[in-house]
Amino acid sequence: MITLGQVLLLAAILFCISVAGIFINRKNVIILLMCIELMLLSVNMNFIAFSHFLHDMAGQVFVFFILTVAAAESAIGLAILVVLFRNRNTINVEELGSLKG
Amino acid sequence: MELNLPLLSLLIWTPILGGIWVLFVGDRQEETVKLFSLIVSILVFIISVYAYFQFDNSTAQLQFIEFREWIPVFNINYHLGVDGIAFPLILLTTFTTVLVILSAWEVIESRISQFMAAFLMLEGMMNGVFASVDAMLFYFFWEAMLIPMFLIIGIWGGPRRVYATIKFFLYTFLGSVFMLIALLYMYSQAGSFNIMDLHQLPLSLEIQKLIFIAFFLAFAVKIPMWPVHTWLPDAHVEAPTAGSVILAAIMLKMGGYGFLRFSLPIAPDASMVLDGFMIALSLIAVVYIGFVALVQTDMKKLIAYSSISHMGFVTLGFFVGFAIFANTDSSAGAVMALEGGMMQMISHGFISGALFLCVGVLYDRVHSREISSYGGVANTMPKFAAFMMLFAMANSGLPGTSGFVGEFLVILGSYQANFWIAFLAAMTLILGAAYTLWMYKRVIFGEIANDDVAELKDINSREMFFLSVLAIVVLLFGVWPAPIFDMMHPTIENLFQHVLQSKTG
Amino acid sequence: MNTDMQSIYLAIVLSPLLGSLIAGLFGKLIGRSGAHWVTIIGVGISSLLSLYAYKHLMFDGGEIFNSALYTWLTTGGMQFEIGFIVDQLTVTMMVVVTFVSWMIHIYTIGYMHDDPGYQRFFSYISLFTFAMLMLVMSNNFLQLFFGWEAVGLVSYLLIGFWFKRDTAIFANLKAFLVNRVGDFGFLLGIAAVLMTFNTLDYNQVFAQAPDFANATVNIISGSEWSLMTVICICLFIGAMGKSAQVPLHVWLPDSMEGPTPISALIHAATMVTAGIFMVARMSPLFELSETALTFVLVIGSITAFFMGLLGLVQNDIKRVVAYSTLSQLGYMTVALGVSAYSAAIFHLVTHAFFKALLFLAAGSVIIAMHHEQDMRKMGGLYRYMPITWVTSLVGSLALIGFPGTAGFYSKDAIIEAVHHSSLPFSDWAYIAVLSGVFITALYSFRLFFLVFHGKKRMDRHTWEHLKESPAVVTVPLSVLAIPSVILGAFLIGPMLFGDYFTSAIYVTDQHNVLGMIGEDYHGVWAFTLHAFQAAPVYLALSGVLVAWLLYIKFPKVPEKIAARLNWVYQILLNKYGFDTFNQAVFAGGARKTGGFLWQLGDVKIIDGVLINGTASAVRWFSGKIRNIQTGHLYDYAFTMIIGLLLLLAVFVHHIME
Amino acid sequence: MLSQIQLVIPELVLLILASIALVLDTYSTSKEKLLTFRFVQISLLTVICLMLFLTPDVESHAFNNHFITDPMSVILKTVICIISLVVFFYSHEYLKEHENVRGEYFVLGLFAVLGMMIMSSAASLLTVYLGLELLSLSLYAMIAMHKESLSASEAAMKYFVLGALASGLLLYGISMLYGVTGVLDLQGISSAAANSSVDSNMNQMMVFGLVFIVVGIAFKLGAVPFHMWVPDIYEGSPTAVTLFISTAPKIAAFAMTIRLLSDGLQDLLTDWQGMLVILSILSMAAGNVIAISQTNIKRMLAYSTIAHVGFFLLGVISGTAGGYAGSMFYIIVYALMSMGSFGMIILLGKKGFEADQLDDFKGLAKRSPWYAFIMLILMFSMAGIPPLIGFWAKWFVIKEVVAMGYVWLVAVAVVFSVIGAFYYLRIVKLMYFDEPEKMSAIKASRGIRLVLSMNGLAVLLLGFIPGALMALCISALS
Amino acid sequence: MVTQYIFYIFAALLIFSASMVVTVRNPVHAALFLVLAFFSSAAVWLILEAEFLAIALILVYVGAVMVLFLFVVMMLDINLAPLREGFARFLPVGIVIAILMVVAMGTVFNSVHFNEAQLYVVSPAATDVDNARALGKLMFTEYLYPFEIAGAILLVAIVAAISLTLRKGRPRKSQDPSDQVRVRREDRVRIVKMDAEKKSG
Repeated sequence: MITLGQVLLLAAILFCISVAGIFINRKNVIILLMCIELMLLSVNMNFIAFSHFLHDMAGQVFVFFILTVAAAESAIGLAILVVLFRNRNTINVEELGSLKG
Repeated sequence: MELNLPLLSLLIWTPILGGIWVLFVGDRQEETVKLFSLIVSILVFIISVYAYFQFDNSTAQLQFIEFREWIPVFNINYHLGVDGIAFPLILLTTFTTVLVILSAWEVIESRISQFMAAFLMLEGMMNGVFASVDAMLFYFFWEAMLIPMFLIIGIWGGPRRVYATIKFFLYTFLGSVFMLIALLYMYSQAGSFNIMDLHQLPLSLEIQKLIFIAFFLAFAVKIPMWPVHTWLPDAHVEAPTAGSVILAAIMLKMGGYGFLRFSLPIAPDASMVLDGFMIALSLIAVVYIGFVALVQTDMKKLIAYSSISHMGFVTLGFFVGFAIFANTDSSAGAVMALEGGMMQMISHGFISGALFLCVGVLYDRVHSREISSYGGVANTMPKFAAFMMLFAMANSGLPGTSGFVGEFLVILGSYQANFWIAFLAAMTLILGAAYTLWMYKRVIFGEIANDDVAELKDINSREMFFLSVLAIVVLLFGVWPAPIFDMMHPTIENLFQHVLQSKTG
Repeated sequence: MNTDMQSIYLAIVLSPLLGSLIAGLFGKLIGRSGAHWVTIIGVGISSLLSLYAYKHLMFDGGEIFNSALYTWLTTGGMQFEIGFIVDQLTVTMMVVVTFVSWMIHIYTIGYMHDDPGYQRFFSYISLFTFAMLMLVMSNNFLQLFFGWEAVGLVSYLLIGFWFKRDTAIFANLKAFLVNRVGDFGFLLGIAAVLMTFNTLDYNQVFAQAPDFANATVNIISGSEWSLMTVICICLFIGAMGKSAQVPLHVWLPDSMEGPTPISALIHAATMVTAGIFMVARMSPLFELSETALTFVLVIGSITAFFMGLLGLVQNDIKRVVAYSTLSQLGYMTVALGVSAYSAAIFHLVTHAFFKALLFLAAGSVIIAMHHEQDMRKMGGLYRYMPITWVTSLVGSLALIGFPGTAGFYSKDAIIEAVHHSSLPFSDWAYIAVLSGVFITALYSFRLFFLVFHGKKRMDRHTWEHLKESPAVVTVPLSVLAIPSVILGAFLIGPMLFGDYFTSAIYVTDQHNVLGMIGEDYHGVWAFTLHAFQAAPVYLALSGVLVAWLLYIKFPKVPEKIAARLNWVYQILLNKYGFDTFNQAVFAGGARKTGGFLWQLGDVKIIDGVLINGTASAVRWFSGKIRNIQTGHLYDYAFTMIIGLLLLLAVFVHHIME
Repeated sequence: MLSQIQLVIPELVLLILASIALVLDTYSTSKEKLLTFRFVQISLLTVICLMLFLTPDVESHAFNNHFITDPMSVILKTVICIISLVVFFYSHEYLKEHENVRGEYFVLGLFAVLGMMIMSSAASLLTVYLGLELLSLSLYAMIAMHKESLSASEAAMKYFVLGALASGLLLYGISMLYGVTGVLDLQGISSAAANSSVDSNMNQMMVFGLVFIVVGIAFKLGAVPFHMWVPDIYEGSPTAVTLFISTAPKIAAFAMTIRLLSDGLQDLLTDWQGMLVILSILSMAAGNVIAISQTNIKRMLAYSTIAHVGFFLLGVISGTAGGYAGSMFYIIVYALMSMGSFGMIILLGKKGFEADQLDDFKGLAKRSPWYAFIMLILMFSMAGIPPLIGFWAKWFVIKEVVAMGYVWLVAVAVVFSVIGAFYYLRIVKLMYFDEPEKMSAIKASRGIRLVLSMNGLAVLLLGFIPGALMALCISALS
Repeated sequence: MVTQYIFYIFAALLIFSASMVVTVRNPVHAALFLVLAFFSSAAVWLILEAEFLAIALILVYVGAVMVLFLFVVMMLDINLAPLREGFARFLPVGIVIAILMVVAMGTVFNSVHFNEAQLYVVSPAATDVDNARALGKLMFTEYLYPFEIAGAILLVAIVAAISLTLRKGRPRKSQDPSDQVRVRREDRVRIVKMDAEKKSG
C-alpha cells in the first residue's frame, strides 16, 4: 500500500524540479511557463494525496479550481508572451533585462 | 481688565494663518506681503506682552491652560500651558520674529512671500513647542519646524546651502526620532502623553538611563552640544541672515528647554548618575569650541561656534546642580546655576541674534562673510561700529550687558560644585573675549582695507532701529535682570525640588 | 540726612555718566565745545560733590553711608544688590578720582584740540570716571566686578582710540585680554567668597571672615589648602591684572599708545590703582592669610625693582613714565604685602597727583614737539617751556621722594614699613625697594635732563616752533603741582598714624607695622628730619647725581656702558622677554590649538569620518547593492527560492530540536 | 440562501456591472472611451454606496464559510473602491494624454477590484487563492495592454512569471495546511491550530506550510527578498498601472495577511512573528538604502514602497489588534500618499514623454509653486514628518511595537527611516533649490489638477486630524 | 502490492519527464515531455481514486492547454539557434538548490511519519460513492461562491487574451515626429550582455 509520505515526497520532488527549472532555464520563456504548469501539478498531487487519505473531497475540489485557474493563467501567460515576442522578436530570457538596478 | 482670550492659541495660530494668507497673496504685491507680515508679527508680539502682564510670577503652576481633545483614542490632547520656563522663551520668540522680519525687509529679492510665510509659520510652531503640555503636541511642532527651516536655508541660503540644509535636517531628525521612541515607551507605561503625568511616572534607573540617552540625542543635537554640533556652523553660515538669527536665537533654545522640560524631571536619577558626563561635554563645548572659534575666518562661523560654546554654559548650568547639592547640601546654589543657564539662553538669544544681524548688515553691503575682506569699517560706519562693539562686548560677557548675568551665575554655581569646573568654565572670560574682540579688531579697526569698505554706507534707519532695540534690551537686562528671574524663579525652584526626589521604585 | 546724602552720592556717580552719554550719543548735535563743556561740568559737579562728601565724612563727622540702591536679581534665596558704601577709604578715592579726572578733562581740550574724535574722547573719559566711581563706591563684590570690567572696557576703548594705528589696536586688545586673565582669577575669588559666605556684601563677608580663618578647602584632591589663602590669592590675581603686577604687567607699557591724557588718568592715576584699592578694601580677608600677604609682598617687590630697571633703557618719554608707574605700583603692592594698607593708599593718593602731573608734563612736551616722543630728539627745552619745566621738576622730585615732597612721605613710609615687617621675604623686599629708590631717581632725572637740558637734538622746524603750551594745559599742570608738593605733609599724620581709616581698613596686631613706626612718629617735621639719617634720601640724591653725570656731563658714557654690558642691555630692551614669550606661547599656542582642534576634531573626525563618512558609505553601498537587481528573471526567481530556503532553514533547524 | 446572497450583493453587483461594462465597451466608439470610463466610475460609486448602506457591521459568514463580512472587510472594501475610483480617474487622464485609451483596461480594472474585494472578505483558503488570482491575472493583462511599449511587455512577463511562482508557493503552503487540518475554511484552521499547540507533530507540519504561505504574502506585499519584481514592474509599467498596483492591491494584500495570519493562524504567532521580523528589517534596509542611488522616480518610489512595507510589517509583527489596526492605518495612508506621488508624475507627463526621471522635477517650484508644494507635502509625508499624515502612520505602528516591548526593532526602524528621509529630501531639493531646465508651465486638465490638489491637501489636513481614521481602523479590528 | 509497484513506475516516469521538461532545449520536445508528465501523474491520481480529475487533467490539459502551448511555439517561429546554447553552467546550481529543497522537505516528512493515523480529522471512508458525482454535487452546493469566482477568472482570461493578442489592422508605418523627438534611450537601445569571442586554436 502506498503511504501518504511517499506521494508527498513525489510531489516535493516535482516541485523542486519545476522551481529549479525556472532559474536554470535562461533561454526560453515558454519553458518557464511549462515549469509553472509543473509546479501546479505537484501542488495538485499534494491535494489529491491528502484528500485521498483524509477521505475528504475538499482537496479534489481545490484541485479542480487550480486546474481552472492554471488554464486561465497559461492563456494570459501565452498572450503576454505573444505581445513580448511581437515587440522584441525574441523570447530569450537573458535579453529580458532592460529594467534593472 | 481680564478678558479671557485663548492667548496661547492666538500666539500659535495667528502667525501660522497669517503665513498661509501671505502664501496666497504671492509675490505680486511685495509691499503688501511685507507690511502684512510685519503687522502680524507685531500683533503677536503685542499679544505676548499682554500675556506677560497677565502672567502670575508667584506660582510654579502652568498658566493660560487650554485643553481640547485631539486624538481621543490615544488620549492625545490639544493641551497648552506655560510656566516660568516656557514663557520667557515665548516672549523671546515673538520679540525676535519682529526684528527678523524687519531685517529681511529689503534684503530678500526672490519669493518674498514664501520667505515671510516660512518665518511666520516658524514663529507659530516655535510658540507651539514652548506652549505644549502634551508630549505629542510638543513633538508635532518640534518636528514640523524642520520643514520651513529646511526650505529657508535651502532656498535663500549661500553657496553650500544644499549640503548645509540636508545636514541640518537629517542631524536633527535623527536625534528627534529617539525622543519619539522614549515618549512612546513612557506612554505605554503611563497611558498618557501629558508631560506633567510623565514627570510623576516612576521608572527604574536602567530605563531612566535609556530614556535619558534618547532625550539627550534629541536635545544635544538641537542645542547643540559637542560632539554633535557640526551641523550648526554649516547651517548658520549658509542660512540667510534672518534664518541664522532664528536658529541662534530660538531654535537652539529648544534643546535647552527640552532638557529642563523632559530630561531632568522625567529621568532625575539618570540625570544625577550621568551629570558628570553632561558636565564634561559642556566644559568641552566651552573650552574646545572656544579655541576653535578663535581660528575661524568666516564671521558667521565664528559666531556660530561662539554660540555653541555659550550653549555649553547652559547645559553646564542645568546639570551641575546635582554636584552643587551634593557639595553644599542646599539647593540654593543649584537653583542659581539653573537660572543662570536659563538666563544665558535668553540673553544669548538677543546677543547672537544681534551679532548675526550685524554680520548681515555687512554682508548686504559687501556680500562677503570673510573677516579678511574687511578692515577699518569703523572709518566708514561709525554708528555700526559702536553697535557692534556693544554686542561684541556683550558676547564676551561684559558686566552691564545681559551676556554677563548667565555666565556669572553659572560660574558662581559651578564653583560650589568643584573648583576645577568653575576654573574651566571661567576660561570663557579669556577665550570669549579673545575670539570676539580679535574678530572685531580685524573687521572694524585699522586702516580702510579695500575699496568695498571705503564705499560702505553707514546703517540706515531700519537697521538703526532694530540694532538699537536690541542694544537697549541687552543693556537693560544687563543692569536689571530681576524681571526675568522673578518670572522663572518659582518654576525652577519647584523643578529642582522635583528633580531631587528619586523616581525609581 | 542719609537719604539726601544718597542723592548726593547718586549725583556724584551719575553726572559723569550723563555727560558721557550726551557727548557720546549727541556729539554731532552739540559740537566740540558742547561736548567738552557738558562733560567737564558733569565731572566738575561730581568732583565738587565728592569734596563736599569728604568734608561731610571727615570733618563734619557724618556717618558712614552703606545701603543698597536696588536689587539686581534674586536667585536661590540669594540677593544680588547694587549699592554704595561711602567710608573714609571710598571718599578718599572719590576725591582723587574725580579731581584728577576733572583736571584731565580740562587738559584734554588743549591736547586733543584738533583730533577728529574729540566728542568721542570726552564721552569716553567721562564714562571712565563713572565706571571708576562705581568701582570704588561699590558695597559688594558684584558691583565691584562691574566697575572693574567697565574701567577695563573704557581703557580698551581709549588705548585703541586712534583705531587706525595697528600698534594701538594691538595694544588695546592685549590690554583687555591680559586684564581678562586677571579677572579670571578675580571671578573665581568672588565665587569662592559667595560659596563661603553666601553673600557678596562687603560688611557681611568681613563680619563672617574670622570664623573661616582656619577653614581649609580641597582643590587638588589630597592637599588641603587654607580657604582664605585661596580666596585672597584669587582676588589678588585680579589685582595683578589691573594694577599691572608681574607677570601681568605686560599691557601697561603698550597702553601708552593711547592719547597722553589717558595715560595720565587711567594708566597712572586711577584705574591701575584699582587693584591696590581693592586689596586695601579686602584687608579683613587678607589679614587672615600670611601666605597670601607674602605672595603679594613678593610680587610687589619684584615689580618694584625689575620694572624700574626697564625705565633706564627706554627712550620714549611716555614709556619711561609708564615703567616708573609700574615700579611705583610695585611699591604700593609691597606696602599691601606688609599690611601697611594705609601706606599703600597714601602712596596711591600722592602718586595719583604727581604721576598725573608728570604725564601731563610729558604730554605738554609732546605737544611742543609735534607728537614726537623720542627723548633722543629733545633736549634744552627748559628755556622754551618754563612752566612745564618747573612742574615736571616738581613731579620728578616727588617721584624720587625728595624730602618734603608728597612722594617722599608716602614712599618713605612704605620703606619703613617693609623694614619693620616680619613676613618671610620682607628683608628681600626691603633691599628691592631701597635699590628701587636709586633706580627711580636715576631714570626720572635721566628723563628730566634728556628732555629739558643738554643740547637740542630736535630738527630745525620743530625747534623754530617751540613754545609753551596753552593755558588749558599749563593750568592743570600747576594745579596738580601744588598737591604733589604739599599733600604728603598734610596727610601723613592722620592717614598713617591717625585714625583716618578707622573702620575701612583692618589690620591684625601682629601685622601692624605702621603701628610700630607710629610709636616713634613725632610729627611731620621730625619725620622729615629723621629721613636724613636714613639711606633712601641719599640713594635718591646719588641717583640724581649719576643721572647728571651721565646725561649732562659725559653724554658719551651711556653708550659705552650699554656696549660694555651689552647682554644686560639687551635683556632690558627686551623687557625680560615677557612679550616675546606671551606672543609665542599664549597667543600663538592658542591659535595653534584652535586650528588643530578645528581641523582634526571638527573637520576631519566628526564631520569627515562620522557624518559625511557615514553618508558617503551609505551612498557607495547603495550603488553597489542595487546591482543585485540584475534585471534577469532567473536571478529573481533564484533570490525568491533562496529566501524560501532561508526561512525553511531557520524553521527546519527549529523542528530538529 | 437569500440572506447569504444579500451579504455578497456588492461583489455580485460589481461582477454584473463589470460584465455590462464589457459589453458596453464595444459600443463606446469615442477615442477617449468616455462611455466605458463613466460607466465604470458610476459602477464603482454604486458599489461604494451599496457597501455603506447594505452591509451589516456585524461579523457574519456565508457560503459554507467561504465568505465573511465584518467591519474590517467593509472598511477595506470601501477604501479599495474609493481609491480605485480616483486611480481610474488618473489612469484615464494618463491614457488620454498618451492616446491609448482602451475600454478593456477599465473592465479588467473592475475585475481586479472584484478580486480585491473577494480577498478582503475571504473566509477560506480557496477564496483567498481565487481572489488573489483574479486580481493578479487582471493586473498582468493591464500591464501588458500597452502593446507598443517594450518595457511594459517586459514588466508584464516578469510580473507574470514571478507571480505564478509565488502563487505556486502559496498553493503549496495551502495544501500543507489542508493536509494537516483537513479543512479549507479559516475558522476550522484556527481551531485546528489551537489544538496543534498540543500536538507537536501537527504543529511542525503547520509551520512548514506556514513558511510557504508567508512567502506568498511577502511576495504580494513586495517584502525583501521577495521584492525583486517591484522595482522593475513599477518602472516598466505605464504610470497609470503602476499607480494602480502601488495602491489598492497593497490594501488587498493587507487583508490577505490579516485573514491568513490573524484569522487563521493567530496561534502560530511566535512562528510567523520571527519570519516577519527578518523580512521587515531586510525590507527597510534594502528599500531605503537602494532608493538613494536611483535616478528614475518611479523606481525610487518602488524602493520606497519596499521600505514602507517593511515598516508596515512592524504593526503585523506586534500581533495585537492594535498592531493590526496600526498596519491598516499605515497601508491606507500609504496608498493615499503613493496615489498622489504617481498622480504628480502623470500630471507632469505629456504624450510620448513620461516625467519619470528625477531631473524632470528640477525647479518645479518655479514652474508651478502649487504643485511643487503638493509634491513637497507628499514627500515629507512619506518621510514621516509632522504635521503630515505619514508621520501618524509611522507613529501608530511603532507605538504598538513599543507597547509590545520590541524597542530595539523600533530603533532599527527609525534609523532606516532617517536614512530614507534623504531621498525624499532630494526631490524637494530638486524642486525648490534647483533651477528648472525648461520654464514651460504645466498644462493639464482642470479635473486632474483638482483631484491632485485634493489628494495633497488630504495628506496635509489628515495630519492635523488623524483621530477619526485611527478610530476607524481600531474599530475595524476590535 | 501491485498498485504500489505501478505507483513507483509512474512516479519514476513522472520525475523523469519533468526533469526532461526543464532540461531539453527544444521547446517542442519540452511540451511533449510535459504531456508525458501529465499522463503519468494522471495515472498516479487514478491510483489515489481521483478518477474525475485524472480524466479532466488529460482532457483539459493535454487536450487544450498543451495544444495551446504547442500552437504558440509553432506560431512564433522562433529560430531555435540561440536558444540551443548550453546552460550547463547553471545546471549544477539548479541541481544543488533542488536537492537542498528536497532534503528540506524530506526531513519534514520523515520527522513527521505521515500516515492516516496522525492526520487531524479522518472522515469515515466513503463507500462506493461515484467520485465525479460527489465532486459535481459539492461544486454547485458548498463551493458555489468559489465556482462563481472561477467563472470570473475565466472571463478575465478571455478578455485579457483577446485584447492582448488582437491586432487592429496592420500597424501604421507612418512616423510621428513628436515621438521621434521625445524618444528615450530606454526605448531604443538595449544593452545585451555577450561573452567575449572564443579564440580559435
